[in-house]
Amino acid sequence: MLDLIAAFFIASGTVFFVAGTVGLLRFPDIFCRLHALTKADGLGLALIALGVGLLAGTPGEIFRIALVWSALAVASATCSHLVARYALRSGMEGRDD
Amino acid sequence: MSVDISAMMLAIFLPLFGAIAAFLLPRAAALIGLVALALTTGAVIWLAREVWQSGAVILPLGGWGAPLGIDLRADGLSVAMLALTSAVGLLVSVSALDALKGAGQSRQRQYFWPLWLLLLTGINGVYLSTDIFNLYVMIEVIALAAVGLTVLSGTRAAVQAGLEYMYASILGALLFLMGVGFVYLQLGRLDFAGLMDAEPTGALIAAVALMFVGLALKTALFPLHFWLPAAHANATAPASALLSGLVVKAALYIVLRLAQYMPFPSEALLTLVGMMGAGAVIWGGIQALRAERLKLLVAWSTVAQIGLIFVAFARAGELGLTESWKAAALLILAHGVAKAAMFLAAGRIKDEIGHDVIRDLDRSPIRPTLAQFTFALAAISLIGLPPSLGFIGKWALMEGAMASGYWHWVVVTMVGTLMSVAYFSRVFAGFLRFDRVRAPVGEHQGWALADAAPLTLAFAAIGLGLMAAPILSFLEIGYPFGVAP
Amino acid sequence: MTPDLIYGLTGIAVFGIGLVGALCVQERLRRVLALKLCSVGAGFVLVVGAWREPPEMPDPVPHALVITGIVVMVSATAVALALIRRLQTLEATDER
Amino acid sequence: MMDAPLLPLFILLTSLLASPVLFALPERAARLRTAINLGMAALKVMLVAWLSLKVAQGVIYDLRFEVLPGLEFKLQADPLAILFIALSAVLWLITTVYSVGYLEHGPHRARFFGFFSLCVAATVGIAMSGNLFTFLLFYELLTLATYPLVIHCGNAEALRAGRTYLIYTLAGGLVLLLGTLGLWVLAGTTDFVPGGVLTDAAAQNPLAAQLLFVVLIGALGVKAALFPLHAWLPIAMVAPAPVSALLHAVAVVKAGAFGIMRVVYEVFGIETAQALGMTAPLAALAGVTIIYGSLKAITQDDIKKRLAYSTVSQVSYITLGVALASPIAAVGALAHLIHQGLMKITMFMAAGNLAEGLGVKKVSQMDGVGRAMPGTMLAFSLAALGMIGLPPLAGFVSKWYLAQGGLEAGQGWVIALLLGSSLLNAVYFLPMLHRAWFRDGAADAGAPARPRIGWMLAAPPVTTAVLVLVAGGFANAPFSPLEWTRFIVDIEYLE
Amino acid sequence: MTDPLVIFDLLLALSIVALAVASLSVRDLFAMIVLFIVFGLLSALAWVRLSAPDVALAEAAIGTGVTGALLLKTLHHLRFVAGGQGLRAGSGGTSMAPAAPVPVPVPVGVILANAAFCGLITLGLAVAFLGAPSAGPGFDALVADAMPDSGVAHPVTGVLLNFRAYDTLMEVVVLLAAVVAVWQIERGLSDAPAPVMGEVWQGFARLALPAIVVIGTYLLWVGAEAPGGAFQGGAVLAAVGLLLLLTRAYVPRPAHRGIARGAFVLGTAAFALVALLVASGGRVAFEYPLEHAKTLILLIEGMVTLSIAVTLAALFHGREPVALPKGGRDDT
Repeated sequence: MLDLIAAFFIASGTVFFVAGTVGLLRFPDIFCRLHALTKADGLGLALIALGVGLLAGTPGEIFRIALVWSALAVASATCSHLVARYALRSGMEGRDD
Repeated sequence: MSVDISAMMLAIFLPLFGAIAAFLLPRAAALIGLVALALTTGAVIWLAREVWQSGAVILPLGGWGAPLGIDLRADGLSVAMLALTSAVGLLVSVSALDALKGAGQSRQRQYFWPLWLLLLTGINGVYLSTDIFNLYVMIEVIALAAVGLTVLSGTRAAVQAGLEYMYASILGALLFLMGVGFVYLQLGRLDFAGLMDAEPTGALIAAVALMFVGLALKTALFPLHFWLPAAHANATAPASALLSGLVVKAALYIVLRLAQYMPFPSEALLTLVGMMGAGAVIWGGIQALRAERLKLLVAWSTVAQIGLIFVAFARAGELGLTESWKAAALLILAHGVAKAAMFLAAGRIKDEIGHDVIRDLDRSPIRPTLAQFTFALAAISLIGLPPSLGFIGKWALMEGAMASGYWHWVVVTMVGTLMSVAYFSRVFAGFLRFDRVRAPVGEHQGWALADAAPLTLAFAAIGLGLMAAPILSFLEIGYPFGVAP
Repeated sequence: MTPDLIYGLTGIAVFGIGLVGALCVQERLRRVLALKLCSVGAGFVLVVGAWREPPEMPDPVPHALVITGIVVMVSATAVALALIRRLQTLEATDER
Repeated sequence: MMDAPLLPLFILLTSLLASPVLFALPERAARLRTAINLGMAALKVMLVAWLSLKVAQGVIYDLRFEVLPGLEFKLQADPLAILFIALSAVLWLITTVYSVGYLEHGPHRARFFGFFSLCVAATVGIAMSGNLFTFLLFYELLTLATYPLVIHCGNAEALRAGRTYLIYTLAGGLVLLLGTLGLWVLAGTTDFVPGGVLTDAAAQNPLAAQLLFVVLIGALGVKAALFPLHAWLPIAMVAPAPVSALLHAVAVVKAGAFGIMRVVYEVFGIETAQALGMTAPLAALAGVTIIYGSLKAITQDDIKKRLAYSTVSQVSYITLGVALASPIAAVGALAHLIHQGLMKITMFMAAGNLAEGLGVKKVSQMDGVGRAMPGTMLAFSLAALGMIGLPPLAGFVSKWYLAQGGLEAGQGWVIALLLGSSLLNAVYFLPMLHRAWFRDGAADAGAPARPRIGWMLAAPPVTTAVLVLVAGGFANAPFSPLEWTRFIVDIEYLE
Repeated sequence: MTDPLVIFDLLLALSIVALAVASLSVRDLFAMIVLFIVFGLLSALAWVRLSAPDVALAEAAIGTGVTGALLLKTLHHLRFVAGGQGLRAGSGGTSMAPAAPVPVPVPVGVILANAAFCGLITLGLAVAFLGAPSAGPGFDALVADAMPDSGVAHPVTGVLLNFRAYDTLMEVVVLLAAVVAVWQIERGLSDAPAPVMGEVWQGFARLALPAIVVIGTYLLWVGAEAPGGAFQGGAVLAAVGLLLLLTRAYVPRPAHRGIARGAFVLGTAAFALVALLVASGGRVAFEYPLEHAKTLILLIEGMVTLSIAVTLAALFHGREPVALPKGGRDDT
């Protein structure tokens, strides 16, 4: 049962990742792409971490997974911010191909 | 608790500690450097005595023994190379004291010593190593320190040349690393002893080829020499002397060692190596004839001489490498001493005259007689005129080639010799011509202390030829290549 | 089809790609990168050599060698990059 | 008498060690330099005298040490060596005096005398070499030591000449290296042994032995100025007069001729060489060179060039004597080694004096110089007449023995050759003497009628001229060159 | 057997090769570096698949992380120097003109010939690889035998710090040589000022710093038993240095040179001294007495970690700190 739930979480997380990647490839400018990436990846990663956490055996492992998730969440948010900030400052407003 | 220190460890660790101390105390760097050099020389002498008395010595580091751990081994050949390194190194260091004494050179002074001592650590490490991966790490130590020395002067040309050198060096090392990988795939071990008697399978042949090409790149064997002339010509004089006299020898030595332990390469392969050497002799000669600057000429002559060493190596014939390696080893020693002397002398000439354009050497009213004399002596050894060590090496080369009927190698050697006469005589003409000078010639300015080191080296290059018999018998300690049948 | 076969060939391919880059590329930064690719390729070959069929433990020695190789490579890269930066500065001052 | 086994080494060291000291002396220290030069030269003459005495008594000197396994650096003092050493020691002393005078105010004297000393050391080494390997060592040293002397003037012309000289002689040296290696591979030794070391090898592999002969003679022929390898010699005339004198009389050319002797007598052995059929072509080549040199000399107006071509011709007498393969001819050849040296050095020093004192460098300017410089010209004339072969001068003696040797060997053409050559000698020397003595000096000579040249310039040619007279007149006295050559020939032909 | 994993392996292998090609062929240098970083991370993943977690960690932290940072810094410098004073000239991050002066283009023929040549070499290597014994002989048995005497439980650490400690010492020497060379090469003030990163970044750094320190120390500590160790830990700690430098929480000053030098040589010196000093009572150099082996190894690892962290950060910083001119800009 736990396995099934875990599989469900992981699968849906993967779907978000795919969606985010499609967005990265298809969206017209850098801000839209960032939007797709951060939103999708943040959720996707959380879901996957949740799934994997359910599968993990010991509390220690669960703790580490949580740690990884939180670190990644903070890092990815900061990175996206930096990219957006840089793009804004160097005058990349409109479409960029 | 007393510490058992072996001479081999000292030969590697003394320069390392010296480098650390020189880096920590930049003001005292020169003093530390000289002391470290002197101590290292002492350790090498100690080691030589040990080897002379009891044959090849082995030190299993960590007490594990060869396949798992790393062994250090010293036999005649390695001690000879160590001796070359410390002797040349010591003299070059002495002359570096003078060459780097300028007011604007404090930065060079500060960094020369740690880099050079690190270089020495790497070179000594190569000569004592018996493990191919360890050799990889050592050549990287050498590469980084050598690049640092190349760009010591900080000029644009030097940095450019240093970058090219760096690329070539990294690529060579990586090719070598890939070869190490293939050796591991095939044999599952990395020590020299494990390589012996191995069946030459595809993977092993690939490994030999990769390592050889990598080392050829490092030692600048034609046609992989492209990086050398600029790098050696643009470095400051003591650095050039170290690079040309010692650094390329480390890679050459590894080639020698690999040939000793790897399955004997086929005759065709050896001929190919010889052809590359011949190409180097001729191309290096042509470029040296065309070179406009003294140091560039000397650098191109290094390319040619390296080629000659490979020719010596390739004329193995029926006996295999049992004899030809001696000729190669003698030429390596000869070139190390003579080229270091020549670069130092060229540096002195450049310092005194203010430029090193060969065409205008004879316009200068200043004639640094001793440096010119040193240059000429070194040239005698490099050309291979008796009784220099270079002559003995050439003799050994040609004798073997003739005995096995390889006349083509004899011809290559003779052509190389004639070309070296031709390109060095360009320089002599510049030294000895006087009718283009406007001002009165200030000649014979007495004895400059700065000339002492190069002059000693040059005399050694000539005089060692008369000691070839003891040198040869020392080289044979531990029978690096087995006994001639 | 075992991982060692797949990744071994991958490593050799990466090495070859790096080699092409090292020989053909002119841009300085890209050449450094090409060399880095070569080193990864060589690392692959060693790691693959250490690999054993899963229940067995892999051979730790090549792993140690590759770690050493990585550190050595980053040192070499740092020096090469420093040279590139310095050269760029010198060229820029020369042109001004 | 004391026994000193290291005597040959000391003789070598007198000049070898003098050289670095001379280099190191500052340019100003002229007196000290002269003292060292003359002192060492005199010391050497004494040591050589001592050595000759010991050798005549049958003492064998043999110094050796191993350079490579089986390959030795070997000095020996056999009678043939003594002959050459004695020549170089005596002439070095005389030439040194002359050079000191000649270069009194010239530039680069430290360098000059350093290399000068080295040059003599090389010559002595060549003489005492106990094997071809050692010979090669000194042969190359000689090349290197003479090069800076040849280009001493340091102008473009000198450097061009120097380059030609260097290319010829170093290429020759390289070929000699090849030959030495060939000998080493073929015979397993490079020792000089009366009777040769190649008898067996030549029997087994005559083609290789013949090839080796050609290579060795070709290599030595460069310095011996055998036609067609002589081109460097006339060009090298840009050198200062004492250098030319030394080059022609003792050092370079003679080293080549001496080497040919060693190779024919003690590497191949005269019988083996004959058996290989190599002596006749060599004799023919020598004959061609003799005639060619004389013919070229006639057409030269420059005094030194005329003398140079004369050397080309005269030195080949030695080769001829060797190649005739008869003991008597050999005596002639050896005697000529000495006699030609004495005569030629006289003439060059005299020519140098003419150039120094009167600025006369061409034959056409020689009108009346005899009256301006009688001593010098007297010496010159004596030497010239000796060259032509007028009895009882030195040249006559050697030519006489050569001719007899030719008869003995059944080679009648040699007589004709010698007569023809003497005639040609007369054709190019007599006009010079005629101009010098019997024509009035041209008013435009510009030089003072009696130029003052120092005794250091004037005395040497006169001394050597006297020696020419003595060597011819007292040819049969003990320790005369001729007597000594008989001693040698006994050794070479007894084996 | 394990089909899904084979497919995964194949896909991963293909993407690695594709990324390698892409990073060499993409025109923009920034994109090149990004692609390379992705390439490095995927390679690390592949090495995890080959049960080499230590290597994967090292590659991710040093081979990709630090190298990527170094490349980006260099690119920043190049663009700044090439573009004069401002970075605004181009359209920003993605399509700048090449940084170096445009070199003479290599003729296509030469490139093709080179490529063909390298292709042949690669093909030959592949053939040789296929011919080599798979999972052939190795050190497995030897290491297994020697592990009890090594003083540590994790085999890779045992190899690195005991069996082949000499190699590792020399590796640290390579790092030292690199930092000496870099200090020697670059001089004076930086040409390109550090980019201004904004408040979010500052906040992130403040948050991340302690976490990274903890992680780095943990990696070092765990190295004795499990994947991790001095190099990985050092690289993670170096990230602290990078953060400090980038946030300008720490600005190198000339007065710090001595300390920096000391930190660079600390690892090498400690390692070499221990290696030499244990050689007594019949032991040779590098032969730790068994009862102290673990302590000594940890000591060495600690020192080496510190050195590696400081050295890598210094390599990133690039130059010896010099005195600021009055009113001058920051030297970063």
